[in-house]
Amino acid sequence: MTMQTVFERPKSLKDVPSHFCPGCHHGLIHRLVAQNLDRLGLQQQTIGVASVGCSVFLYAYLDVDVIESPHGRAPAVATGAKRVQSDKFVFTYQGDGDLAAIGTSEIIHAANRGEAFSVLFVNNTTYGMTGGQMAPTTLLGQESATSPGGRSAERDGHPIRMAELLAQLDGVAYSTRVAVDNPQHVRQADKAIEKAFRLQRDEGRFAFVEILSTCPTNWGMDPRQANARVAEEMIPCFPLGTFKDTQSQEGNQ
Amino acid sequence: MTMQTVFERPKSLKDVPSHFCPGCHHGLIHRLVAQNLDRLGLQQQTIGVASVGCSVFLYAYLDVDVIESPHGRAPAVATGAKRVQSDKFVFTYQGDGDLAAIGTSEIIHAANRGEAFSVLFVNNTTYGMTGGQMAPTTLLGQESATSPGGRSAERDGHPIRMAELLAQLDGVAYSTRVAVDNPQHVRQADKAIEKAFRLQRDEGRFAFVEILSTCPTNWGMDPRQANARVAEEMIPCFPLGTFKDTQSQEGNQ
Amino acid sequence: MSQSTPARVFLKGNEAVCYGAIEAGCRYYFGYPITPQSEIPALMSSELPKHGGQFLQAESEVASINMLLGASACGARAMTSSSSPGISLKQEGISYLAGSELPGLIVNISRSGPGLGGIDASQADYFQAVKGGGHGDYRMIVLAPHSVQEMYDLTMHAFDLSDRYRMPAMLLGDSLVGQMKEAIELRPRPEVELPAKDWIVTGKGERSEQRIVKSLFLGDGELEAHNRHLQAKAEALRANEVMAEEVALDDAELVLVAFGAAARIAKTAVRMARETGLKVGMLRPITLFPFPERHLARLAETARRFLCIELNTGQMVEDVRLAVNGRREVHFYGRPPGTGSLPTPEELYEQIRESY
Amino acid sequence: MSQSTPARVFLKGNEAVCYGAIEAGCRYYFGYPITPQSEIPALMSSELPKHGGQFLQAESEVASINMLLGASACGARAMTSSSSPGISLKQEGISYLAGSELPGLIVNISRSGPGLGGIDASQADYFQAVKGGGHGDYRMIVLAPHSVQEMYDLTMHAFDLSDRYRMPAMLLGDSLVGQMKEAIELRPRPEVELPAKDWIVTGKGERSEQRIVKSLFLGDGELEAHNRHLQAKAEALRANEVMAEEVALDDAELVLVAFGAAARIAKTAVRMARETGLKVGMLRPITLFPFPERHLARLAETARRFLCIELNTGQMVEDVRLAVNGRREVHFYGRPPGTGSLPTPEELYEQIRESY
Amino acid sequence: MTYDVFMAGFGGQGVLMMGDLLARAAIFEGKNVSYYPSYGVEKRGGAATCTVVISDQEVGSPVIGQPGAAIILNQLSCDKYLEKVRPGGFCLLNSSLIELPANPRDDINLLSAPLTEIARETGGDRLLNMVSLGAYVTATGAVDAASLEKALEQALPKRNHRFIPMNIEAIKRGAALVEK
Amino acid sequence: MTYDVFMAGFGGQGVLMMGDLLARAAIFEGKNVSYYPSYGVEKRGGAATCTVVISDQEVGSPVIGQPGAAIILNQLSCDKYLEKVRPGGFCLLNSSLIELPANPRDDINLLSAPLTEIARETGGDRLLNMVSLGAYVTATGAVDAASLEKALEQALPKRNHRFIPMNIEAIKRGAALVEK
Amino acid sequence: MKKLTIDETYCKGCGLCVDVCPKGLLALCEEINRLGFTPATISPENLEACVSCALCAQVCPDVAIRVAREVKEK
Amino acid sequence: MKKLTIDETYCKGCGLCVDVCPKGLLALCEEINRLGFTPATISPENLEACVSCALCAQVCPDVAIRVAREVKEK
Ligand SMILES: Cc1ncc(C[n+]2csc(CCOP(=O)(O)OP(=O)(O)O)c2C)c(N)n1
Ligand SMILES: Cc1ncc(C[n+]2csc(CCOP(=O)(O)OP(=O)(O)O)c2C)c(N)n1
Ligand code: SF4
Ligand code: SF4
Ligand code: SF4
Ligand code: SF4
Ligand code: SF4
Ligand code: SF4
Ligand SMILES: [Mg+2]
Ligand SMILES: [Mg+2]
Repeated sequence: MTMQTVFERPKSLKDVPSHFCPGCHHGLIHRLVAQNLDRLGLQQQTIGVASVGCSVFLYAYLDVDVIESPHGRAPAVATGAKRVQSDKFVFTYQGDGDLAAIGTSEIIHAANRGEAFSVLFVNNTTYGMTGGQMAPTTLLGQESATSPGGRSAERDGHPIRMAELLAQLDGVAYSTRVAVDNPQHVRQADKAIEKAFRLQRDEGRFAFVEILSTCPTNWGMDPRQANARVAEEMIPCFPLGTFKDTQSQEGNQ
Repeated sequence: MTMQTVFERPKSLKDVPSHFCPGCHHGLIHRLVAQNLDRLGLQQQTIGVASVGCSVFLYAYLDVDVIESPHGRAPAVATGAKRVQSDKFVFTYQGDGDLAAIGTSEIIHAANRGEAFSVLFVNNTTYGMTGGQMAPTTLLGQESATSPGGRSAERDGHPIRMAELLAQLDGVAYSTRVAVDNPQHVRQADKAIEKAFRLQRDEGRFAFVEILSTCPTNWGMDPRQANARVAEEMIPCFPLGTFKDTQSQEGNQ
Repeated sequence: MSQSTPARVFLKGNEAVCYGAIEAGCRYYFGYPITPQSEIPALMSSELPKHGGQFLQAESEVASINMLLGASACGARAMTSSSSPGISLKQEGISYLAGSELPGLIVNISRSGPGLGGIDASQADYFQAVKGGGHGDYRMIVLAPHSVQEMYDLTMHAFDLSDRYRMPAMLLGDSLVGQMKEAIELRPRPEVELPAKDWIVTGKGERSEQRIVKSLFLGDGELEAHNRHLQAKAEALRANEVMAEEVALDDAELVLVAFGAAARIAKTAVRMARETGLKVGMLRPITLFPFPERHLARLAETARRFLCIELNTGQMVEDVRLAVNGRREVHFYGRPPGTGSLPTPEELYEQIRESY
Repeated sequence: MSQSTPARVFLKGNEAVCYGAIEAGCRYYFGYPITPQSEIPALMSSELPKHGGQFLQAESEVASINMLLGASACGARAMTSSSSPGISLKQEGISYLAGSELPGLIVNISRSGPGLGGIDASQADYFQAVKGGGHGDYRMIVLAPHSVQEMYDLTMHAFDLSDRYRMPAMLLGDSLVGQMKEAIELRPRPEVELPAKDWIVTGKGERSEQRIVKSLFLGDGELEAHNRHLQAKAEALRANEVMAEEVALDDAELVLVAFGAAARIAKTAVRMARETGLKVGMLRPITLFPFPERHLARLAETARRFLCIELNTGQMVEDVRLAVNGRREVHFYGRPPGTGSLPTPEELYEQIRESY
Repeated sequence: MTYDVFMAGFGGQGVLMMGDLLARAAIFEGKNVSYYPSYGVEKRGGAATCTVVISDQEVGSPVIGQPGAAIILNQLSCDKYLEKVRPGGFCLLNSSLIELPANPRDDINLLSAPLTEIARETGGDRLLNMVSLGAYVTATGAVDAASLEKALEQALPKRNHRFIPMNIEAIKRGAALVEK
Repeated sequence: MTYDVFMAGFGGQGVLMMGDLLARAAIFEGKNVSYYPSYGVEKRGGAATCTVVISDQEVGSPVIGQPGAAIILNQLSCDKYLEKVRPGGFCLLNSSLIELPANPRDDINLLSAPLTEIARETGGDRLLNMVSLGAYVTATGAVDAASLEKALEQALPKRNHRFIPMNIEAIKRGAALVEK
Repeated sequence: MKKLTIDETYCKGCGLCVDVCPKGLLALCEEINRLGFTPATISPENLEACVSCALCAQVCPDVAIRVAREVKEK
Repeated sequence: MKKLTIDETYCKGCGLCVDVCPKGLLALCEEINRLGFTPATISPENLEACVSCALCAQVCPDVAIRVAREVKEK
């Protein structure tokens, strides 16, 4: 009888504790990214593009080359990077404040041009790093530092669904939404990221993976409540699924 | 026998010649705006928000109060204006460079919030004022100052369809595309503008009217060729029609 | 918060800005989250509706400044706030506000840079604020509070100046004055007479003349005349609106010059120096634009030397040198901002000894 | 355009920038249309592909500067160009370039402001370029061509300086030098030795150490040290890279100081003055940062008076005053930009007579 | 008279609340006060510090190079800040989480106590800051314990006033550490 | 020797092309030259002006307050610019579109001719600038007419070289206005 | 008042009205005017034939055309 | 090597692993550690019962769990 490892830290994930709050899904999503870099043998040719948000320290956890970009501009930075080093693997990792608010223009136009990089979009319905303000993705009724009494459709508009919106653009090869709140969802998220990465590596296509995520700290919940909220409140507003898939043409579910 | 006027300059349109190039549809679209302000009795309560492009001189032609906004920011300026003077009638008039490129973020979020103003989007597939560069709406294969050899999907992405894209957003009451290249289209455009204006006046809703337009100068065509191009090349890529209409639920044609 | 007997309340500097703004009649706030000014949008989002106003979180800093432009063009007292990187993004909008002669308050609770930098107290945005980080020839009113009370008072004052001169105004704070708490008096807004806003767009209504808010001037000589007009307003500010605090200057041989956080820390250092018998005073510019040039020119006649202290590598010191114009030595001590880099009073005291 | 015998070609200033950039090895251009620099993107879009490079029209100025950031981080010589309002929008990105120690060329064919202003030749972006329109303490290399030949030469030089100092560089032109045509020599790129780019991100490849391009520094004292390092680079520039043209300075009693378009026009005025026997010369700063302070300090010993001429209401004159430091009178003559407001040589000659 | 105190711990130990309360208590006593917080990037579990200055005069600098007193609640803060305390000053250390260095300073008045455990005994970890405050004010006399009680009423929202007695108890337990 | 000339008309009259050609011709003659164009906001039909300076020395200012010569092709430009011509200078006016003021200047050498009509006779409105240029260089001697021909070859794309003879003819027609 | 008036200070000679007139009544001048344009015109005979349908006016980008119709007086 | 290792320098006591273990084998400590957290633990008996399904590891945000399985040597 010997022991065989079933689960361990991926090689591309550095061996250091994270600064994330207890229960925050960012750590898990970092692990999935690292795991897919390992699986596809991409670590040595990867250029990660970090955004501004709780994931700004991407380079502290992923053992790959990283460019830090200004808030919201990761898709523009990645465009510049990938056009210069077109044989490298480039991805951005962005929060919902970053991508769906200040960076709206950059993501839409990078997607529309069909730039050859992959986007990981971590939607936790709030600005985590700055202390829980309302994001474009904040749910109706959700209390936040800047939506006292809860987000109101009247005053603030409805939550914006980026995976669906980007699926409209011709340059997008794959647009999907996943979650990581239970093992089954984690597995699906893993597959989605793999697919997105393959689309870049093998076909030079733009792919977009929206990942529903928690922010226990700013939601004012303990980690378990926060995890439960994903299924209870987020998924009803942000349905999981694939909205565009040029490979299988299975989109529009 | 006396003479009865069948057609004359609308009251809200000032009695001055325009600076537009011969055959440019901007002048015609200005006339339609003025005509609808007259028709709905809005002239005295209107705040127009001009953008930067060949239509920057909006105030020189429309006899209404006007705020000039920085390039692309008309929807943000209009948001500030309308929130302060919520009983007034506010519209923006924007070109495709202005709205679909630099101003992408502002139009999407104003639309998503469902701000109570109307947007006239003049799509002439180019940056008119600056001398005919490629816009996000430039057709595939179209020669421009910055797409030598014609726009290429590979390098520049596909033309972006704003009326369809904005129709996805919950805050939008009405999103439509019209043209003004023949009398019938002019009539439809007139009706679309009227409808958009009514939606604001009567229901405080956000409405979006995309108007296909010519730029003979930068297309390198004489006015008649340019006018013909609308039907021959633009409409096939930018189909006329209504993509969202919360009143009639007739959308998605 | 309007009340006749001023209450003493324990507040963060950032919170004091909000109460000052509301007391000044500001009813519209447009902003985008950024540390270390988050208390401002948070408080405005809950307070403004109580006063019939509106808080709107914009999709970006660029959108915020342009919402402010729209609201201001329509006659409202309105504001935005941000911190350094966000303020950089507002530069085009600020230039448009100035060019369109629109009032409006921009609060910069500045942080350390360049780039993403850090969130520590910094004065490295002095140049940007005072010389114009945006394009074109324009000036902006810039006020630099050094206490929570001033965060409140100067916010009110900024609105008044801004309206009077139809010029954007900036409150230039930093994470020290923004994050610290002190007990302050919520004084009622001073009564001031301001010119009527007979230029705002409202829809023509009964008017026969349309109104236009714009910054494009293409007629022959028009833009030059407009620039001369803007310049004349800046001159009027220089003539009439300079504010500075004088600390122990009467017999001072060494004059410290510092504003905001640096001045606040230096106050203790000056006290320490006086306690050890050094004739040291401080001039604290409260208005950074207009800059207290005349104060300095006057001091250059009596004092022996100047020591300028900043949380940067040397920015305001240029304006000090311009005012002193070679008549006295101007020393400089700067700490570039960053974690662990805020100077202590003890450290500044050492500098005083060296320059004395 | 690489060739051994330089050809003489009749070009617009804006076109010369493109050929200079390509000759310097620039292979990536990211930009957004704006007058009066449209010839640059137009020519780059047709020329770059011929040299194996890429032209990309971005969705905005903000996107352009960040594409440049990405390209530069990956080791490419890359550039963007715009004009005043667009340059304001790039301020955050420029601060990030500086903070991340990334080279890159930003061309500002500046126009008249503030706000939308107009498209005429202007020098009202001097402060923004030289003092840092973005947040934080940083400096940018700023070169100011006054002829089409210099538009070509200085573009090449800007790339070299930018790489050597790992600092963004700006070519600050205006619609005069951008739109005018002259016959110039397309000289081959001078050979210069530059440090290896051993910091660029490429994917780790064989390396075991990851590389990170960033501007966030949160460790104790880290950001301060980083700022000191940036400051040291600025000092090195001041020590080693100043460029200025001296015109008829030998016996000059009155020294004109002017750059770019103003200097170009003033050259004729100086000639007119000399023809009437006035001892007038001109110092023309070619590098605006680093500024020719030492030149001016030296001239302050021999000349009687200075006359600074700018197409604005007074910006560079502050740097002139700082350098002269009260030793001589510094006069100023400025024409704020706008349609019909470009000064003529005859007009400047009159000013010379008045200041003489 | 001027008191200045520096407080440090990790997020969740109530460092900022502790400083806020002390400041409010001093204001009740008519003093001039400044309170200056600072925190790391972590939203939870990161470092949290603050400085409170209490004075009869105008408060100058809200930051102090060598504070006259310090309250240090965890190891990291101890490693970093113990040396900063002004010679002759007072320092309270939470021995529940801190291992004292081999040669602790002998030029200051050092009080090391298992503050976390005491808090836990009193009613829960959350009371750590109250225990600490009780010890500090008793050792230095910066404010009256009674003022702290008034400050509690003001600082806590009404619905939490029922916890005040427990907080007072904790303050007393802290005070007892000094008194004994 | 230095020549400077200011040219003005509305868009479509070929003002910029005219300046460009003159500059190129002077370059062929080994001169230093600057050419500075400017135009209004209108893309078509708006104002278009340019200044060309030709010199044996380094060219200083590319803009001139009082040009030594002017070519003025429409009424608006005449109203605005006629007065700027340097006393003793030369000015060519297109009488096809310009009504001379009651008291035209008598301190300059004024040549008024129906340039548009002459162009039309020669082959079309488009030749207006060539007719004008012919008159100007003949009157001032700024460059040789032969250099203009060479410049045409360089400035026009190959496929348009077949139009060169017609352009030369127009230049000659312009020259004839002066010679006669 | 005429059935059709084309204001020469507005017309830029784009020809869109010429193309759209169902009766082919409009034409552009041969020679450019002082503004540099060849404005649209209608001959006296054609004016007679005009049916006041205003299609020309509807497509005129420069709103240079005014159209009136004969009505019986009541 | 153990079937399950929880690294206390990584674990922040969020409890997600506790909730997901199909056999309910994991628990959080009662008292906070030096970092201020109550880390997850598994008792020796529970370790025996662990089926190495790694569901706990799959959901651990801090990648604090390492899982191994007993295999027959070949
Ligand atoms: C230009 C600019 N504006 C604002 C900020 C402040 N800021 C830092 S992170 C952040 C948002 C973080 O939210 P999100 O992108 O959703 O990431 P999360 O922290 O939730 O993962 C903001 C607004 C900034 N750094 N730069
Ligand atoms: C920030 C900024 N960037 C660029 C410009 C230059 N600019 C003026 S108009 C314009 C685009 C015009 O195109 P469009 O919006 O399509 O309007 P059109 O002229 O075609 O009607 C641009 C890029 C500007 N004024 N400001
Ligand atoms: S603040 Fe929210 S998003 Fe950020 S690390 Fe904490 S839990 Fe995660
Ligand atoms: S350039 Fe194009 S859009 Fe602008 S006025 Fe001329 S034809 Fe119209
Ligand atoms: S009104 Fe009708 S018939 Fe008459 S000219 Fe116009 S289009 Fe022709
Ligand atoms: S459509 Fe209008 S502008 Fe065009 S030719 Fe006819 S009348 Fe003239
Ligand atoms: S591996 Fe499976 S059985 Fe074992 S502790 Fe984890 S979840 Fe429970
Ligand atoms: S899921 Fe991970 S971090 Fe959370 S309690 Fe379990 S082991 Fe600890
Ligand atoms: Mg988020
Ligand atoms: Mg357009």
